[in-house]
Amino acid sequence: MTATTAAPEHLPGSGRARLARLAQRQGALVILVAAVLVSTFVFDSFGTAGNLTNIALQASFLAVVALGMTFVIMSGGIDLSVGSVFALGGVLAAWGAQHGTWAALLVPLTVCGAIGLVQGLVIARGGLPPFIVTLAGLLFARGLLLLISDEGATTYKVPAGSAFRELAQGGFLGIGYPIWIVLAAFAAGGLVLHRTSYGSTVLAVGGQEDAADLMGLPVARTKLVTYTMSGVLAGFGGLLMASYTSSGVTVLGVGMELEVISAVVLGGTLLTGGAGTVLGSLVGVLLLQVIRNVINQVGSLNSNWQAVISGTILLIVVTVQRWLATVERR
Amino acid sequence: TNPGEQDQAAAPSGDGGGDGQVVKESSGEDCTLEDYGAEKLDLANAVVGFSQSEPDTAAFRAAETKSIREAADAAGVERLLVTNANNELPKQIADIQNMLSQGAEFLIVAPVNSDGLDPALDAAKQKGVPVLTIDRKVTNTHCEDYVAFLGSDFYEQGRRAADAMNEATGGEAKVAILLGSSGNNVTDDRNSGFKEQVAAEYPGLEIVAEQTANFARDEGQSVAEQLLQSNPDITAIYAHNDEMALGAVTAVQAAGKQPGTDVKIVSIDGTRNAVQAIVDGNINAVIESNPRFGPLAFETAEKFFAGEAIPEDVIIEDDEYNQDNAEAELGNAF
Amino acid sequence: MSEQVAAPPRPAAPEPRRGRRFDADWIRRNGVYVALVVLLAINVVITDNFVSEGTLRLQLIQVTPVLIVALGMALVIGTEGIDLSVGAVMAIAAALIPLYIGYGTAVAIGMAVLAGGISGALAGTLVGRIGVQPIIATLGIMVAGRGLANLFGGEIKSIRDPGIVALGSESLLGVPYVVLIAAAVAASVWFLVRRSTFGRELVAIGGNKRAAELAGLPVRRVLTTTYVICGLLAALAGVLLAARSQASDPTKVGLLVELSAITAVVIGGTPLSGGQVRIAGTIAGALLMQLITATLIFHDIPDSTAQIAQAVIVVAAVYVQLGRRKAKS
Amino acid sequence: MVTPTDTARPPSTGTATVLETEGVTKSFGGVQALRGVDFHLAEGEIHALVGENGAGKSTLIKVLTGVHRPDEGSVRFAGREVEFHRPAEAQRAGISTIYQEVNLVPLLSVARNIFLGREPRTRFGLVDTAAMNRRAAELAGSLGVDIDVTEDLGRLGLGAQQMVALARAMSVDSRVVIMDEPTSSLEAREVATLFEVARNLAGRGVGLVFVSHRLDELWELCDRVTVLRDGQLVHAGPMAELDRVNLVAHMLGREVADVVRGGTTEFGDTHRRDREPVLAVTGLDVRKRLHDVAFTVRPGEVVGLGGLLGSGRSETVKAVYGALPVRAGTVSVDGRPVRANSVRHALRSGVALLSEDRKAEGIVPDLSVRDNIALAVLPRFSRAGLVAERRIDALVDTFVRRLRIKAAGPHQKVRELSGGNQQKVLMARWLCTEPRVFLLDEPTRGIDVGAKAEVQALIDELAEQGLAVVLISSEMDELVEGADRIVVLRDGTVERELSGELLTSAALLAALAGAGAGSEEHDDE
Ligand SMILES: Nc1ncnc2c1ncn2[C@@H]1O[C@H](COP(=O)(O)OP(=O)(O)OP(=O)(O)O)[C@@H](O)[C@H]1O
Ligand SMILES: Nc1ncnc2c1ncn2[C@@H]1O[C@H](COP(=O)(O)OP(=O)(O)OP(=O)(O)O)[C@@H](O)[C@H]1O
Ligand SMILES: [Mg+2]
Ligand SMILES: [Mg+2]
Repeated sequence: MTATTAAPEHLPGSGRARLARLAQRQGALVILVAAVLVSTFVFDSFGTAGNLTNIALQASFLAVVALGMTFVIMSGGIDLSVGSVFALGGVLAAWGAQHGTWAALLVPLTVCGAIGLVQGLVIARGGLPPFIVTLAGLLFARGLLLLISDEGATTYKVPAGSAFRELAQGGFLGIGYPIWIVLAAFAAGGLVLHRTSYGSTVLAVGGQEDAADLMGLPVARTKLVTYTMSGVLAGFGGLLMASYTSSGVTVLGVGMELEVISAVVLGGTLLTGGAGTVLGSLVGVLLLQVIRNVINQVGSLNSNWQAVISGTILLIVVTVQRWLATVERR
Repeated sequence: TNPGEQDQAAAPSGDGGGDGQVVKESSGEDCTLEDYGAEKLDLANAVVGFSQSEPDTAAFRAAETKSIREAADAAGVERLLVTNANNELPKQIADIQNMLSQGAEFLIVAPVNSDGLDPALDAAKQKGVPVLTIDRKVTNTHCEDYVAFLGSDFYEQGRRAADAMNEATGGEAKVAILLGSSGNNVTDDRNSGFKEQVAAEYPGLEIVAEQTANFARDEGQSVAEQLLQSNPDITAIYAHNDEMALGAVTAVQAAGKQPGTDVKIVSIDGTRNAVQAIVDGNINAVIESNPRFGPLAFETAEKFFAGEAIPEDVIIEDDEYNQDNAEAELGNAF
Repeated sequence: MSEQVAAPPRPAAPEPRRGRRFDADWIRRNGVYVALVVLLAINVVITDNFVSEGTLRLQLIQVTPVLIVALGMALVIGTEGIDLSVGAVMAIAAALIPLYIGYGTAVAIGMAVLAGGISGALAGTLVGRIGVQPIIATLGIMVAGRGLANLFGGEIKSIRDPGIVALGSESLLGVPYVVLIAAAVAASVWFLVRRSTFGRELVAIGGNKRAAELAGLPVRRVLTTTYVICGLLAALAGVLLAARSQASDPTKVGLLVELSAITAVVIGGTPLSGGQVRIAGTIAGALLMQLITATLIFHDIPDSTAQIAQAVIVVAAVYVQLGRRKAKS
Repeated sequence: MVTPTDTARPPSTGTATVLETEGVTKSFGGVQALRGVDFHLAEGEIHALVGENGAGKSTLIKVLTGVHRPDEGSVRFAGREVEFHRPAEAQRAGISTIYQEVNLVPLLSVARNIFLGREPRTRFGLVDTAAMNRRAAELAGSLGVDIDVTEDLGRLGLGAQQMVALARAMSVDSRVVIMDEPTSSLEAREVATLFEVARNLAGRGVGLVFVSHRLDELWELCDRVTVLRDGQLVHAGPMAELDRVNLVAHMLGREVADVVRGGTTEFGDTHRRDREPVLAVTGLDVRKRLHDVAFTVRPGEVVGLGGLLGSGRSETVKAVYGALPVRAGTVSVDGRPVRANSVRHALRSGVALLSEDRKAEGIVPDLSVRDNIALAVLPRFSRAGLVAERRIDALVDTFVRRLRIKAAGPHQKVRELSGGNQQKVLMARWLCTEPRVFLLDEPTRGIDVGAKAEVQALIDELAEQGLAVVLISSEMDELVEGADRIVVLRDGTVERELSGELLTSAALLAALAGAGAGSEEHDDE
């Protein structure tokens, strides 16, 4: 098979090869572009500026979390706790907002960062499997959340006048701050990955941990930083959500970890670690959001069908992606 | 307990009637079209959106959605958009925003959660689209963010469950409570209502255990099994919804006891299975919840657009099933 | 030179299985059993009505679904894979029973289990032949599968069929059927791993896929089969759960069971990196999880505290098992 | 062995000891790897560390560099007693090491691998990618490997990877450089380069530890030698004072008399090659790597594949074995065509491949010696889906004895075996399959003289029994003496074929030089 079939239309040899290479590296991007183009034609209410900015805004909360997850997965680990930590971050932010904007920002970031740090410690120094440690983290964060909201009975509201609301509800040039934040964060993430030794160490640890160790790289410290960042970012995502919804919703983030993971993996990051791109994860998040939005465009579609369809689409996407990846090699 | 069980709240209630609901009381100050600052709208040939909160596999949700659809047809709306948030608040926000961008002119919302719908409600406000919330009240500003709340008083349901429990047990019992999922308003109200009523009125009812079973039947069963094992002297079980109660029935049987007699069981909802269980003598009483909001909702909407004043809270009549009426009322269960 | 070959003193027990000395290493290898015994002992002391045939029997009954799923999961993890779809498969199986119960108990169960096989085959094909990453492949199946289950099942249905009810509630010589079935499954999976060619190939593939390919092992077939087995077992678990609760609730059955199952497997000492499968450990792991839950309920711990406690205990248990093992090199 | 520059080595200023151990003991659950080893390395000296497989060389190195902690004994570096807890600490102290199995990250680019952890920075503290790639390219160039440094390391052949590891070790200035079998899959040309590098370092006063099973290299390069046997120090002294025979005697712990033998390898003379070719390869074509490769092998014939690093030898045999997607070409055994791209079919038609990369493509580290050996015959040795344990035990037993595999027992995990013994295990795995055609990619890589002799003898013996052998070896002598014909590859095509009286090191060198002429390289006269 040649890349032609993957390409929207026929291309000359060289362009075909280039496309194949692009497709191989950014299969998700190709699919995203295709998906957006198609649905713009099919559903007239899809392409509207309003809808697109909605998609972007809704994607931004997931994206922030996905950024942290990307590094965790590239380091050969996984972080199942993000969903609960996200919710916890939101509740803490709303609680903090009672005591001023700074509290609303610092309290969640500190606590969630601490949770990440502890997980990192247990994983890096204790040598426990990330899957289990962060699964425990998931339980722990959720439990903590219930504790501070007395079994979820109280929901803290962000005070009406609070500047904290602006963070997610305000915008610049008609585009919500969260979107700007995400763009900035991912730009920074890309820089960290490609232009710092921490970045390459993450990849090395994920690719060949024992080798990384023998090469004298700071394996443990790298993991510490990575899981701490994941905690901070998950908390930050929750914080944004709290500002967006003006309240510390206690029922958020259930099953979010899986959504984030699939976004990252869709983005072409190897779950076994060692390879991946930051941009890919952003694309992955957008892809999921677009799929969801499109399914809604279909109108009053039974929620079960929605599940069936989005699951199937996910499978088709990864299959196509997989196939694209093999194109160049033959 | 597993992390983050999906939550499946039940909701407000009226009489067991297979048709619309009966308003019990209306409270809060009124809201009119002008106060709200919305345009007049003829529901016939209008685009109406309904945002359901939870999967339609729950009997309650299925009935709710169904009745909205039927009422919409009856009112002859041009197009009814229905979305289901699958219990995810962000998805419900997205759903509502999507329906607005698809041109919805009036919204009926069954909120996933009392707090946090602000972005969606703001979007509606900007487009001048009135929002009617059913079965769960939002904490936002009345007559600005939403027109009114149709539903029942979960706290009241809890209190009446306590009364029913007192009835069933004759005032003397060791009670185990099967909680709904944590962090959910329905769970909180139904629990505090029950406990405060017990504390106030029924000293003979001793609450020996409260464990969450996440509104699910099989969890209700396994939790009840464990509780009955660890303290065999439990003589009554209060479940926050019918599913957990039905699970408890199986558990009691498995423990070699007779549900309904050895261990009294009271729950809230009024699903057909539960009412049948009353008939079979396995459950003692069910505080009913009526999901059929359709007629009342559209009636309220029509009044509103006709310029009439709508009160903040439209609380509907709560009925009760017990050995006396179950047989007869079975047909009204959903 | 042959005496040189004989030179290094033969260690007492090179095989990790037989460790006589009761040292740190021994504890590590048997950590899960130690933890299990400790928790049992604690309960005997602090929990009233714990030491009763009824209580223990109850734990055995309640653990069966997770245990059966965990056994299948252990195989998948042995291939360096993971299967998130098990919960959804349980739901599908449970949902199919009321649909086909009209044709008789056997047919209903047959269809349910068959569905599990099909979903497993799909996962196996995606992973084994197309080469999709297991977690994402099975995640897709999980999402779609849950939706399908709801479509098949619709609202929760009670199951009155005597056969099914008996399966869930009756026992043979005092041992509940469900427990007997779980035991049988455990035994056969153990046999599969220890004695069969398939088991050897599976472990080898998990240990070094490339090498297994070059050794001419039927990698694709083994992978596919593994996921099929996992699917079948998940479906069986769904059937048993439905039989026990005499109802099928597609939205709730098997929710998050994948996490419990994986935890049981890992606590049992099977590394997620594949190449090893520990059946006894998995069983103990499942029992441990069950006992933790029970203990928390026995003492009426509120949800918040319960979740935190669970988190701590799980980490502690795994730490005893695998902690500071990094000095491998 | 060829020496590009036979300049007399700088007189080892071996006065100040820079790195030494005292009574170091290390055991791994039952297995005594080291027993009270004293080891002294002086500044500016190149110190050979030799011993048969499993003697404890790598373990000693790992103790020196903080991978393992010694059970007893002490390590002194630069006069101070040290206790490295992590390789990182040893590196920071100034010891850079090339470990036995290439330990780099396949998924990262060559350049990144070389500079991991100490990348050149821009003034903003960010990694200066341009500079990094440039310097990496310079380094690679100076080592005579022309590779695209932005390419993933994993795409390189093992030889190239070893050179990258060398480049990394060179790119830091350290007081001690340790190389554990750095030449095991290097070509004569690269070996020469490596020696130059080593001598330069020594000249600058760096102390080097050099491990190799290619004994000739030792005299060419090293000043002093330390011999280990079964974890014990059996000899230490100047290299020059020891001749080959004595060295081997020390290593094996045998009388000199038993060791004395003619020739450097154990190969007999050419084999009879009467019958029809058993293996026939025509027009083999692998995307970007091989073009129209063709050759035949007759029963009882040993055909060598010659070529420079990256010339496509490994890929040729892999393609024949169906392990690489081939675009065109036919492979037939006994005239019957072998299905392309199907390892299993190749195996069934009697082809076996001993891969050069035992870590990635050979051993299953967590499986026992026994299961690793039996891996390829599992399907054949099982009835009704059950493994025929007894038959396998018997089989394994014979091969463990026949190849003198040194393990605590058939149930020891292969990851715990020494490099050479792992190689033997793989040899055994393939012999179990009773192949008609045996493709050997660096069969004696990293195995000790004794074992090497045995393996070479074994190859001979197999050939005598009518087996068709394809032999890839980066050791000239092995290739020339072992093969009846040599097919010389260049950039993935057959350059020419050497046989009869043309079958000499000189001729091969000439052929390689001609082959190498494409890419610039130092003179191999
Ligand atoms: N991690 C380990 N666990 C158990 N035994 C080990 C381990 N590492 C090495 N050994 C044993 O220690 C002995 C020495 O191994 P080592 O790797 O040092 O030998 P070597 O001299 O490097 O051999 P080679 O020349 O084949 O590399 C061997 O018997 C080996 O089986
Ligand atoms: N100049 C080079 N030196 C080393 N490897 C190279 C070079 N150029 C390309 N390579 C890569 O190294 C790999 C070596 O191919 P292959 O292993 O088949 O050849 P080889 O002669 O066996 O070399 P080696 O001895 O490294 O195995 C090829 O896949 C090729 O991509
Ligand atoms: Mg070694
Ligand atoms: Mg090679």
